[in-house]
Amino acid sequence: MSFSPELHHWLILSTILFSIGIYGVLTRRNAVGVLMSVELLLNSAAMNFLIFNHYASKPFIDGAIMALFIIAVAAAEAVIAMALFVAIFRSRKTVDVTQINTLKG
Amino acid sequence: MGLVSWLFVLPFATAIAVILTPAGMPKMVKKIALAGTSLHLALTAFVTYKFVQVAAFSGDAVKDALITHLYLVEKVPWFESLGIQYFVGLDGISMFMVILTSIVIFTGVLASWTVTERPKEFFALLLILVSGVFGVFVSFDLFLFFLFYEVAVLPMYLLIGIWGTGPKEYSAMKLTMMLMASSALILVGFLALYQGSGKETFDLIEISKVHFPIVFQNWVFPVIFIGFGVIGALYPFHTWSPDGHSSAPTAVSMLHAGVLMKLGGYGALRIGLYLLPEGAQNWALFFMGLTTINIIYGAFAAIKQKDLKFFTAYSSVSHCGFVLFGIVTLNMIGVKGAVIQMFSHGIMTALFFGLIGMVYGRTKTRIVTDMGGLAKVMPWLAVCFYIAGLASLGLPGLAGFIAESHIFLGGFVGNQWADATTMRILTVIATMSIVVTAVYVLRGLANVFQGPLKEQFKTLTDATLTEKISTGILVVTLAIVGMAPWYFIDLIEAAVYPMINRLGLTASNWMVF
Amino acid sequence: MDITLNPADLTHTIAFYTLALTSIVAALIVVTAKRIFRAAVALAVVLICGAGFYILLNYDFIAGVQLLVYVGGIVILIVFAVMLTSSLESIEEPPSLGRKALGLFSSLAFLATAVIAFSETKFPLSSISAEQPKDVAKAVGRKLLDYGAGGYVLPFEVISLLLLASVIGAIVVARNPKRKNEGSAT
Amino acid sequence: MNELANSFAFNNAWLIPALPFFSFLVVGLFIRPVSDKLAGIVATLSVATAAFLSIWLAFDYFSAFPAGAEHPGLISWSFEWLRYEEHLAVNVGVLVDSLSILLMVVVTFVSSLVHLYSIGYMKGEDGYGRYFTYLNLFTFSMLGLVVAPNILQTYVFWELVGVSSFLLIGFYYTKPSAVSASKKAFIVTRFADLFFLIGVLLIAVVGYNAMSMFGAPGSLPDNVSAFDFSYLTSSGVSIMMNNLGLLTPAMILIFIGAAGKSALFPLHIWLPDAMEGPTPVSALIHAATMVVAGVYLVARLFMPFAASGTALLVAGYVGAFTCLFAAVIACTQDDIKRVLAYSTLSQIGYMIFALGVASATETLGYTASLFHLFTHAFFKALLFLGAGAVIHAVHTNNIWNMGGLAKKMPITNITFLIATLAISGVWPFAGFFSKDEIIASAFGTHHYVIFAVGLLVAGITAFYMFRIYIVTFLGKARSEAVNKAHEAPMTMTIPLIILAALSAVAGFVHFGDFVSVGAESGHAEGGFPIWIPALLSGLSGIAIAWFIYAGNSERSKALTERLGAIYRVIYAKFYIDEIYLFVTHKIIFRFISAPIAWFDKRIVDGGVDLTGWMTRRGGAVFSRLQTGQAQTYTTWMVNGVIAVAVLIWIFVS
Repeated sequence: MSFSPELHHWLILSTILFSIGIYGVLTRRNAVGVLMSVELLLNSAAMNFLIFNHYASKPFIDGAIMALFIIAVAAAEAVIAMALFVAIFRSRKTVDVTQINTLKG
Repeated sequence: MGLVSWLFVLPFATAIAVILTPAGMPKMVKKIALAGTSLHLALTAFVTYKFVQVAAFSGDAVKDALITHLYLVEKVPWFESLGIQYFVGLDGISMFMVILTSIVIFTGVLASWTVTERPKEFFALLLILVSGVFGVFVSFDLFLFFLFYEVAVLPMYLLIGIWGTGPKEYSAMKLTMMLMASSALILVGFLALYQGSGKETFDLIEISKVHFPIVFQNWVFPVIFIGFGVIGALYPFHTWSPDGHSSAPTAVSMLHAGVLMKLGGYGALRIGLYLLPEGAQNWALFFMGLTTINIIYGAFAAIKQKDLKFFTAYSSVSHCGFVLFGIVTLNMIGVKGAVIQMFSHGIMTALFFGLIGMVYGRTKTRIVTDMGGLAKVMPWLAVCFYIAGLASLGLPGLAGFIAESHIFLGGFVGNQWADATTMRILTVIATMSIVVTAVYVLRGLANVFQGPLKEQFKTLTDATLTEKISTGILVVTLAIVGMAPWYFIDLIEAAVYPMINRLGLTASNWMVF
Repeated sequence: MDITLNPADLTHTIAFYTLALTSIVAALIVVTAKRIFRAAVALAVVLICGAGFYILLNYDFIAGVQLLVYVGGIVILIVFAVMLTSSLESIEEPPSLGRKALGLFSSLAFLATAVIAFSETKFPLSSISAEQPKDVAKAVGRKLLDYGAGGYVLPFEVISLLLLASVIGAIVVARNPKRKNEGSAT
Repeated sequence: MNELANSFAFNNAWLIPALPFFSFLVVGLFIRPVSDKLAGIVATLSVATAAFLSIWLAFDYFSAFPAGAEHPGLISWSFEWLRYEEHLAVNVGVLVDSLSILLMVVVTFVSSLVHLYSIGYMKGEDGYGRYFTYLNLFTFSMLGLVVAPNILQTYVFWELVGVSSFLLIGFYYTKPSAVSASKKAFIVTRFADLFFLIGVLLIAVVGYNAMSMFGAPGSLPDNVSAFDFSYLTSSGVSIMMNNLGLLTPAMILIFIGAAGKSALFPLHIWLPDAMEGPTPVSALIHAATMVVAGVYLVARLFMPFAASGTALLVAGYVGAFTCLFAAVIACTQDDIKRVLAYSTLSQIGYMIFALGVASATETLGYTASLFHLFTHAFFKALLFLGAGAVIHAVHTNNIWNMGGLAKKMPITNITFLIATLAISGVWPFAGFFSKDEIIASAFGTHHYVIFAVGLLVAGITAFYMFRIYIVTFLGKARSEAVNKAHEAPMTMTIPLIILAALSAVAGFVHFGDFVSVGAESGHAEGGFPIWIPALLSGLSGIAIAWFIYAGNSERSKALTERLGAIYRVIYAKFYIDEIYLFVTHKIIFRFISAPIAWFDKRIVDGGVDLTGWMTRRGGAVFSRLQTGQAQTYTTWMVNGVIAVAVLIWIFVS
């Protein structure tokens, strides 16, 4: 067994980060906190792409492109999310997600 | 596009034309719908002519056939990976049903000439519904069949919920829920057939070449039969029918009782009996008992009804029982009778509901005891009503007799898988309905049309021209089938042979395919 | 136990573990910090560590992008969001115990499932990393603008459209409705 | 090909039923809306032509097969109408044999006279054209029934007869009593038809099964159908069915059908009520046509009935009982048409028991029955038409509001008297010969109970007929209307005169030479002269009636008071109607129909509603999971994804 980082190490790392992100998404009360947790998720997903690209048996570059796309999408998402937070804050004076419960029948 | 596809494309195209009509032109909408359906009537006549030209009606090949022979087939691969194809065609039974539907929708459009609330949406939905019905009758791919089936069933919810009367939301919901539940059963059955055939195809003809294991047939047959039985008003799954029919607007009742309920019998025959002959053998007696209850129970329940529509709905329960009863006699005579009964009940009940709508439009009541002596002011409607009533009690010379005599004879002739004595006893019980039917039909009609004319009805008028045309067509159809049945029997006989011949096959015979 | 003592590898390994530990701790802070601003700072740390990882994986260009866009753009954006919706010092109410437990359960369940899943899976990869393109930035650029087979020009355009749409959308959503009439008047 | 190949009437025998049918269509659809008068004329002419054709046919037939020779059944025209299966086809056609000729002649003849009579009788009535349409339909149905070469055609027209009689009885559809009478007629006969249908199904299916196994019997053509009378009456078939034990049940079932149409006890209740129709209709239904359909059916299937024996005996006793029962009731009724209706029941009873006492070897009863059918058609039609003329004149049915009409209506009086004498069995009128033959046949076959009933009823018949004759035509006028009464118009009296002439002379026909089973003619020969007691019985009945009703009306009142409760029971027709009402309304409607309707609404439908309710309750419960918080949803989603992944992993690996 080797301590030098192999595929599995990398994957475990990204999975841990992803799990932490999940925890955050599920528990943060502040909407901005939720957004940050989502960024963690996206980050670890991008990392996974790069990891697989790195360890692929053939020279690929598609993983890197996907990571790029993820970063771009994350940026777009952050912009929209911020706009939404501002709009919600303006109308409800809070961004506490436990207070925002109109999503039910 | 082939001839058969036009059968359902035409109403659909008419529906689109209706939707695209500019708002505020209700007259235009009706004219388009009428033009579309009359065109369809002509198309059906042409297709029938073509069909009669190409189809073989006699000969040993027809008599010994084991696989339904289709004519005017169109077959195009669709989702090849799933074994789904666009597969439409005609055999005698579908031809017969197409004729029925074409007549009923034409008269239905005429009968809804007085619709004033959102006519555009009404006619569009009606036409979409009917294109689904045509699709079911011509499709020979299980997937396509189911697709069209859903298209036919779903608009009913809106049609009753929006244009209905009385507790319409309740009825619409109940009807839709029960039919959806039955669709689920049908879907389960179809998927089981798809899986069980091992051929990875929804092609009905291909599946029919497979001999399913007995155990498989024993559970799939009741699933299919009950699934289709719900829409065919099989006891005790019939209760959507009285509520639904009484709440629905006239044309919808006509179509629903006249055509949609036939999908049940048609499916039970085409899918249940044809694909699962051994399942049918094992379950025949059970379902025969159930349908006997249907027949008698519907008739007795009709006696007690005060509302004309409820009354007709229960009589439909009784008559649709005959359809299913005929199917499970598992012999040539009975199955032919079931098909004719589908047709005759379709026409008869469309006539009934059409007339009820017309009478209701005038008297503003459907309670029989509130009426009386109406024959004096509306003789045309009275005559048509009497003819419909007489057809429903199986008077010779009208279509009902041809069907019922076939079914009773079928029940008496019996088959080799069920106990003959039990079958005969059940048949005798079923025949008792002809008396009960006479009782309720005559009581109902006497209350409505005979007796002293009430003061408030003295100013009412007889049928208008459109109403005369629509009822006239239906009456003439009833009489033609009743007096010259041989054309129609020839039409369906060739299609029934394979269904019956397959019943006699032993497991080793299946190797021929 | 055979521990290779290749100096390059050793540096590599140490860097990996250091960064991993940092990023995990920082990520934990992101999700648990009561002060939302502190969380934002921790997020920046995680993302910077991420850039470090990319360098370790030989994707210098992506690491640069990560730093520029993520740390430089998104984190700033988030800080702005924090400031627009609450004061920097505001303290978040801790989540309820049940929610915490559920969240913990869910994340651990995911972790366990994922780890078991890929430890059971035999990836068709060589343990030794394959020959990478010499210049990642160049390769990425070519691939992105390549309209032949395997080219990404269409997604690239779509992404640009998405960014544009999100910018416009953000403006529309966040615009103060009270000013709406004035805006349309001019 | 056969002796009648060159006969126009034979080759075109299908016209006999078809003419009234065409006229029905033409009059009903085209003429009726235009002109009432023309409708009546066309309808009458069509039936008269049919009558002419059938008499021509009878003439040709009996020329080809003269008296005493064998009278074969020939099919003049047929085509395959409905084919259920091989050997189970319905070949609609026209069967010409002595029985069908007899009925064709009787039906068309009486019907055309009724048509003619109706032109006058119905004048000015609302629905004049409609009336003739119905009459045509009825005549067509009846003719289709009697010419049927197979039992399913018989059934088909049997039903049509039921419907057209329903329409005719309910002609005055705004009158509640007419409506309920028509309903009753239809439903009671339909109830009987149910048994007929089951009987037909039974014998047809047995025949079909036998023929699909062994092929058609050698004596018959290969394509013979199990419905064909030629098949059903062949002796081999009867033996086969008897061996299966199915002959007697099937024949009894068919007999119940016949009893329904012929209004035999206990299915007789519709017939007296059927008097609600216009009077000529009563003449048509009661005299010649609908009610003798049952007699015709038993006669048509005489061979299998005789082979069964038991079935025939049942028929005999039911007939005899009805004969007596109806005669007793007839003595007490006040409505002239009701008396005639009960007298019809009684006379039909004669015909049926005459058939019942006959057997394959002793066929006198068969001939006698049909002879009586023949004569009865004339004098009963005459009685009804005469009664119609009276009612037309005085506008009441109650005999106690009449009296002294002899002077006002001389033609009606004479013709009515002739008919009364004929039905009472007084020589030389027609009834004497036929009734004499019936009683002789019962005596000759040693059915002494039936014989005694026949003899007794002959007396009762004479009594009640003279009762109404005396009360109606003799004595003093008992109401204003009588004074204003005058003789009926020509169209009404001509039929009366024709019928009176026939009632007087029809008995002299050597009937047995023409209509009989096989070649031998049934004739009461030698032995004890039965006609003496029969005639005596009739004469004593007349004498009693004269004693009670002529002149002194106190005697009849005293008699009714003396009889007290018995009289009341008889007057109320033995409460049979009430029993039926009880059974239908109280038992069927209340204890079968209402509970089923309730069960359907509450239990079956309730089950569906319960499912819906449970779904909604379940939805309400589960909707609590829906908190509106995105995080909760996400939690479920994440865990769901994980669960799905785990499940896939478990099941796939």
